Amino acid sequence: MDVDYPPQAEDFRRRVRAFLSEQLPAGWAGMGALPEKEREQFREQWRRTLAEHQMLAVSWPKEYGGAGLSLVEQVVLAEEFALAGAPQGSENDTFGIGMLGNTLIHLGTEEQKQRYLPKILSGEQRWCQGYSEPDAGSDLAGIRTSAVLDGGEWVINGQKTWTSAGHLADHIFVLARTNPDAPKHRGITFLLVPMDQPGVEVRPIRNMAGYSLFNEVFLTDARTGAGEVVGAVDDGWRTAMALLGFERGVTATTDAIRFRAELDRLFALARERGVTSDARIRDRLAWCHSRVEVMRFRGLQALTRSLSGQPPGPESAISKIIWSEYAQAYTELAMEILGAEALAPTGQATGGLLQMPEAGTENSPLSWVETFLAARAGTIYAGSSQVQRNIIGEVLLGLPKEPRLDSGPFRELTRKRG
Amino acid sequence: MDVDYPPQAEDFRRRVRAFLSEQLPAGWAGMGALPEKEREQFREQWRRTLAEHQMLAVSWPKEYGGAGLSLVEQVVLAEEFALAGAPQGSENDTFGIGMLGNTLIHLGTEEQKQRYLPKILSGEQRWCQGYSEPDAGSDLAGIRTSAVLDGGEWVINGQKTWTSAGHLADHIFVLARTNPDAPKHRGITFLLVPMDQPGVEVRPIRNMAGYSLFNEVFLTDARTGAGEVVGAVDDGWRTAMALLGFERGVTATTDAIRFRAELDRLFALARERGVTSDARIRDRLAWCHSRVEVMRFRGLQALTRSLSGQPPGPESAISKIIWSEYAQAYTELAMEILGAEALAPTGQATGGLLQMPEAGTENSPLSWVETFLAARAGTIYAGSSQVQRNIIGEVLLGLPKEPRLDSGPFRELTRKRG
Amino acid sequence: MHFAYDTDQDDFRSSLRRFLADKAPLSAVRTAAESERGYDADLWKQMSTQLGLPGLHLPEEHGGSGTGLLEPAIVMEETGRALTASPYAACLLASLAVLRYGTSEAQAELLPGIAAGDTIATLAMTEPASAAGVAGLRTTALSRGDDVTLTGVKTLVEHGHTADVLLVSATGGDGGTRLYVVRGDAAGLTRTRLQALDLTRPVAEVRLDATPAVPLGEVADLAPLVDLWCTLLAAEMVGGTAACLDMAVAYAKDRHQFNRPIGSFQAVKHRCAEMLVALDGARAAAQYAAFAADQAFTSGQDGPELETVAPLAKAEASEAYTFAAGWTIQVLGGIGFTWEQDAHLYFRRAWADSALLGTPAAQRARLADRLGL
Amino acid sequence: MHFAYDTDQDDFRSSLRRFLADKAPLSAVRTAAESERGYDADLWKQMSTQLGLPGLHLPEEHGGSGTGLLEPAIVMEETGRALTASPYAACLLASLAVLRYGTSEAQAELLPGIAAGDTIATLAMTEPASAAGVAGLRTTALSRGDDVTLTGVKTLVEHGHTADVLLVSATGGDGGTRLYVVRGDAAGLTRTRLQALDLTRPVAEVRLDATPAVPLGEVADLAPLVDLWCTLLAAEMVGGTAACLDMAVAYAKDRHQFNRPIGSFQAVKHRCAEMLVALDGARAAAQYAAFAADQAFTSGQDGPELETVAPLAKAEASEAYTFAAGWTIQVLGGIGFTWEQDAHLYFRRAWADSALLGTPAAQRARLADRLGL
Repeated sequence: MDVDYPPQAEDFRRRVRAFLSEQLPAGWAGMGALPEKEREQFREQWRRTLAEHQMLAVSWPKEYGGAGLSLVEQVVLAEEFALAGAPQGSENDTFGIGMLGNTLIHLGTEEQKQRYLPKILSGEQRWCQGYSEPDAGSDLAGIRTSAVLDGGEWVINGQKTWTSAGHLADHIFVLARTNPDAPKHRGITFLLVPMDQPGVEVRPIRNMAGYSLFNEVFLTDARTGAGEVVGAVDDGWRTAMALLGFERGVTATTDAIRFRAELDRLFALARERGVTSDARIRDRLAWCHSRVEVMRFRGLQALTRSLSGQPPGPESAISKIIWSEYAQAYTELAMEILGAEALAPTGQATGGLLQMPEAGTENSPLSWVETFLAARAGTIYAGSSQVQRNIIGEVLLGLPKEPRLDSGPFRELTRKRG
Repeated sequence: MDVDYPPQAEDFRRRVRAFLSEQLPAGWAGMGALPEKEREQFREQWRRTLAEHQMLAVSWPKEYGGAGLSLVEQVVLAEEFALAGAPQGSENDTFGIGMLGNTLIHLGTEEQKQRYLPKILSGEQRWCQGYSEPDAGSDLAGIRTSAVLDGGEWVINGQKTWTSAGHLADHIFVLARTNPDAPKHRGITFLLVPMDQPGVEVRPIRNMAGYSLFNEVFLTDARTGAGEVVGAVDDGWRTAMALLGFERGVTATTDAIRFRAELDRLFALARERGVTSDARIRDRLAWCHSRVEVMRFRGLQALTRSLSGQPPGPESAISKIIWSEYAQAYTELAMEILGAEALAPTGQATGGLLQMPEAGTENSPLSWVETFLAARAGTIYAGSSQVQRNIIGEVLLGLPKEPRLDSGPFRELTRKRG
Repeated sequence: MHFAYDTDQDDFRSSLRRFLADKAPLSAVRTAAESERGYDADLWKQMSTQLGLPGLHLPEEHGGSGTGLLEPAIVMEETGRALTASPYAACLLASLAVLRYGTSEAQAELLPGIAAGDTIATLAMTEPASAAGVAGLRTTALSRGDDVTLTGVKTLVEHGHTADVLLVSATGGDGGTRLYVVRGDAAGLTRTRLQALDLTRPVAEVRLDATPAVPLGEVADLAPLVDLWCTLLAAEMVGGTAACLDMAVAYAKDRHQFNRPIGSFQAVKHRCAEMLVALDGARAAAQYAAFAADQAFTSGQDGPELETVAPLAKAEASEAYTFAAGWTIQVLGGIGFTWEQDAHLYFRRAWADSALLGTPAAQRARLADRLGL
Repeated sequence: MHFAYDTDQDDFRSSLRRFLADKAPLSAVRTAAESERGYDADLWKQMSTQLGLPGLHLPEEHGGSGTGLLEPAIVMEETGRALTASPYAACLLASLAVLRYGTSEAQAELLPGIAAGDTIATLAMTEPASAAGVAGLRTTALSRGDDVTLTGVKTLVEHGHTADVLLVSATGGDGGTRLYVVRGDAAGLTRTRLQALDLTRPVAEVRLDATPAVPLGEVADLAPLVDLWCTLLAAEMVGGTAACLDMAVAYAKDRHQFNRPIGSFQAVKHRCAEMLVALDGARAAAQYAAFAADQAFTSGQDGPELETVAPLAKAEASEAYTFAAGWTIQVLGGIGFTWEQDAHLYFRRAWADSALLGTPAAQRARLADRLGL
């Protein structure tokens, strides 16, 4: 056994470090340390810097303008960016570069690649994801948004939800039902849809922490070209699942770094509040340390697998459970440490967060309370813990499925709006 | 609100106390303090004393030789016997008096009452329960033991399991399938079967703590009279469920007393081991105290309901979950307190226990380890925690059932031996 | 033996629940909570004059109805269930302090106004970085002749930014702790509503700078007041827990995925069952604590029982409520996490109530002390 | 970067697993454990001579194969999975003590016999009412000239009733703690097999009454040995956890109730999934601890990492194992609770291993100390 990175990865690490120290502003302490109004501007400018230095579409092959990095190099890059508290791109890049770009590279036509990839990379197009619907959450294949061909164009009607960064996007990839007479997984098509048209309306969803990180997208006779299909017509489920595979990417290997930074903050909080001598708090802090170490060890395992050519698989369901339940546990410990301070929490806010505050955020009671609130979503989005346990039970352990009540033509399912 | 017992119950309490102080041997410290070989003899003699003083079939009406006690009086009696560490009868009495007797009183024919009740009371007949089968555990209605009428007698074939005190019994009440063409709940008959016949074989089951508390009962062309049916032929499910209703009885109101005695032992153990200053141990001990108090409070609620004429209902599923999960938690705390002492536990053994040691048992590591092992069964027997949660979810909360795959004639179910 | 609310009390609960459902649905709660005052003054007027809530437990001589503490516990449970934005809890606690610690003059002066709903009174016991306000008291009372002034900082004062009367704990020159009556318009008083975790209960920081005050009574052990507070919070949390469970169950019956109601999946059904188990235990504990508090209140004699039952009930109710509120969000899925859905209002209240006066772990530490461990 | 066992190691694991499944199924384990010796001497002979297990990590000069500690960790995991009744773990730990603390004479004297499987050696560090045997040492060593005798009581000595060599911790006249070599046939030695929670690993009480002994080496800090022990126990527990999960999953697929395999119910399926989550994390931690231990062992230099990783891995593995063993019984239902079914053998091992050298809470307390909390 050997946990050292390959020499070329360490070479790359040095290059990344050099890049970061050259390009980040002097005294850089993370996005969280920037005044809130300067953040978006910095992020835009920083994205341009990344693009110029081939640090943006790190997972794409070079022929499409990407950095052509191996997974280990992607991990090294993610590690170094995380340690430096530097963003790896815009939020839309998660969808445009990480998901759609990789999907087009693998499943798109040459024409689609030529047409979309450069614009995604340049930032000319900002993408978001149109998967979930109000009635199709855990049961994603239950989508009801319809698309019908009309005069050489798809006409799309329906409602998408939980669309991250949708308000910043100008394009959306949409799962739409194109054949309601087929079984539910078989009549879905993956469509590329421009958003600057009257039939597309975006409304923000405010989350329970008070921030708008998600959107609803209403599609009313929205249109896109007949050829804007990735994969085959009615075979969009396959494309959709392939895309989600890219979502897994490198996170299992970098969870530990991000949560370690958070745990350092928590240790500091406990020390500041003078509670480290309490046996219960000590026990829980040591438990948190253990969980973050487990993430690190599992990350090393994942990296080892990827170095031997195995793509991330269903074991990512385990990673999801581990980090999302840990996120609730360590923020609940923060609440315990804060005690009554949590009731009227003071100090710097987070500005809205999906998982954890930006690097450089003050170790404030308010940042902890917001992180605590945000942690409730972790066991819901990107496949709830219940869905993950089904995957673990059925795919990894081979346990039998529940009796199915949703086979047969989609049209005939007696579905009910929730 | 008022938590005082009614005056007549307190009068009765004084009578019970007087009885106990007169009848128990001098210096009585509980069954656990008797030498092991003297226990059975004491129990037999004690049972006779109880019968003589109308302290035995406390839930039966006086006309059938019972004590005709109200539920509150039954609770008072149970409380005082528990406090004194005195048994309330033999193990077979649980089945003969508590379950079958009450069932016959409510659903039996007059002839059955006359025939069986006196013998149950006198101890001439010792009953056990033939419900569960290897393939019918949580799914009790899946029983496969068959009974067919042949020459004016039922001929019974099958295997029963988890039969408590079966090795001490001479009669068994059996659920048998008499109509395999009916749906599974509809073709079952409740039969009274003598065990002193060649077709009945009892084999002990050794539990994981090393004691034999349960038995298998093999029925091979066993016979009983055509009239030995409680309730109607093919309608035994109703009888079976009524009988289980009597099982609920007064336990919810006396859980607290029994677990309080155990908690006193645990507190003493913690003090002896000098661990009460550890904040984690303190927290868990205080939690245990809280849970036992919750049992007491819920007992007061149950008693109040029964005083206003409401029989125990499905909320007993909540009591079952509370005590059985608590039993695992507090014995796990005992293991934590014992630490390495649990590895080779010393001192008095329990002699086998369903839930907790007999009163008077030494506060020994071995008694704790055995109680800890026994606690694993609590969430399985008498309806597993999973079954209880189904009941709570479906009956108390009205949540919808799972899709059923076991409707239609029993004969046609493609069942598989587990 | 009747360990249950009686028929009158059940009727009172039902009518109060209907009243709140009618007059103060959660949409109205949000509006009220977001207002500057943090509650709906019209609703409070109806709660006071029409239902007589603030005076229920107060002596008839002071305009109250002379009930024990069971009726207030019912009000706490039902307002906890409805998340009613009102100063009821603040006034209740303050009035209990006046009854317990106040001179007869102070009682005569303060209680009629509280009973009528005209005086909003509140306790100001917590200081920054102290949980229950009893330990580590830094606010001082300075006496000059008959005049007393207070100097210090209080926080988490419920309705502190609008209260007419604040009962402020402070240490006097004799080293003893007393509660002092401070008028809302007193000199040297700075009151600031705080950004709170719990959106439906306004809390304020109150700064006192040589602020005139009048002692409520003699040197006082405030621990019994904290026990009463814990008891009433337990009732409130039981109400909130029940509301969460109702919300989760209703959604689980209605919401379909995979062509089945999600409540038919054991992953959801069993979690709802566990919520009910937790609720049922917490309710029994809160009911017993209310009973013990009522016994002490009506007899005028502290029994030893409340000392252990109050922290016990608070801890049990806290854990039931945070468990149920968290799982309600999970059962509701994505929408459970949105601002517009009400689950987070309960989730916030659950965690705020749990932290107030000490987390479950802190309560159990108190309990262990009192059990002589 | 290769944080995984290599192909040779995987092959070794597979062949060992096959060997144990073939030669020592659980029925044979029961027979061996119930025997007076507590293990199967023939099996041990095969494990020693055919597979060379006890000498794997020992230097070739002493008859070993000179591997690092990864292979022993594999053996611990596989024997933990199979619950093999053998003195492997006892001999492994004793040999690590000899390597670490022993003089070259002691090594030359003891290691060849251990490597060959001829010498059963074991650590005797725990005393009644002490967990890890390091603190509270009461056994004393008395020197007269070159002769040393030990007096005291040791307990939980694995295979202590049959071992040829016991390495006994004691305090010498200089106040320093050493390990001493005591022969199984020494005078003044009374050895009694104890009734144990774990049925498949015999433990004994060893009484020393002026028993002749030889110092293994100089005054020693035994904490690093405890860390190695924790590391190897973590590997053993991961094996046991995996066996439990296999058992539960196989049963859940096969057992039908309500005309469905019970594994199709989420109440069972999700619990099995949680077992895998726990196993997966524990396995990663145990693997890293083994890696860190191997690094220290092969380099001869203690790194600081094992100090935190060893208690961490022990705690994680303990909690995974007790969780999985408990739930396996629950999934199996009634039969899971019977003596004849094997689940309780794992359940007992899980709790015994967890208590040995300190419960998860005790391990995390050590971890917190070492993290400087």
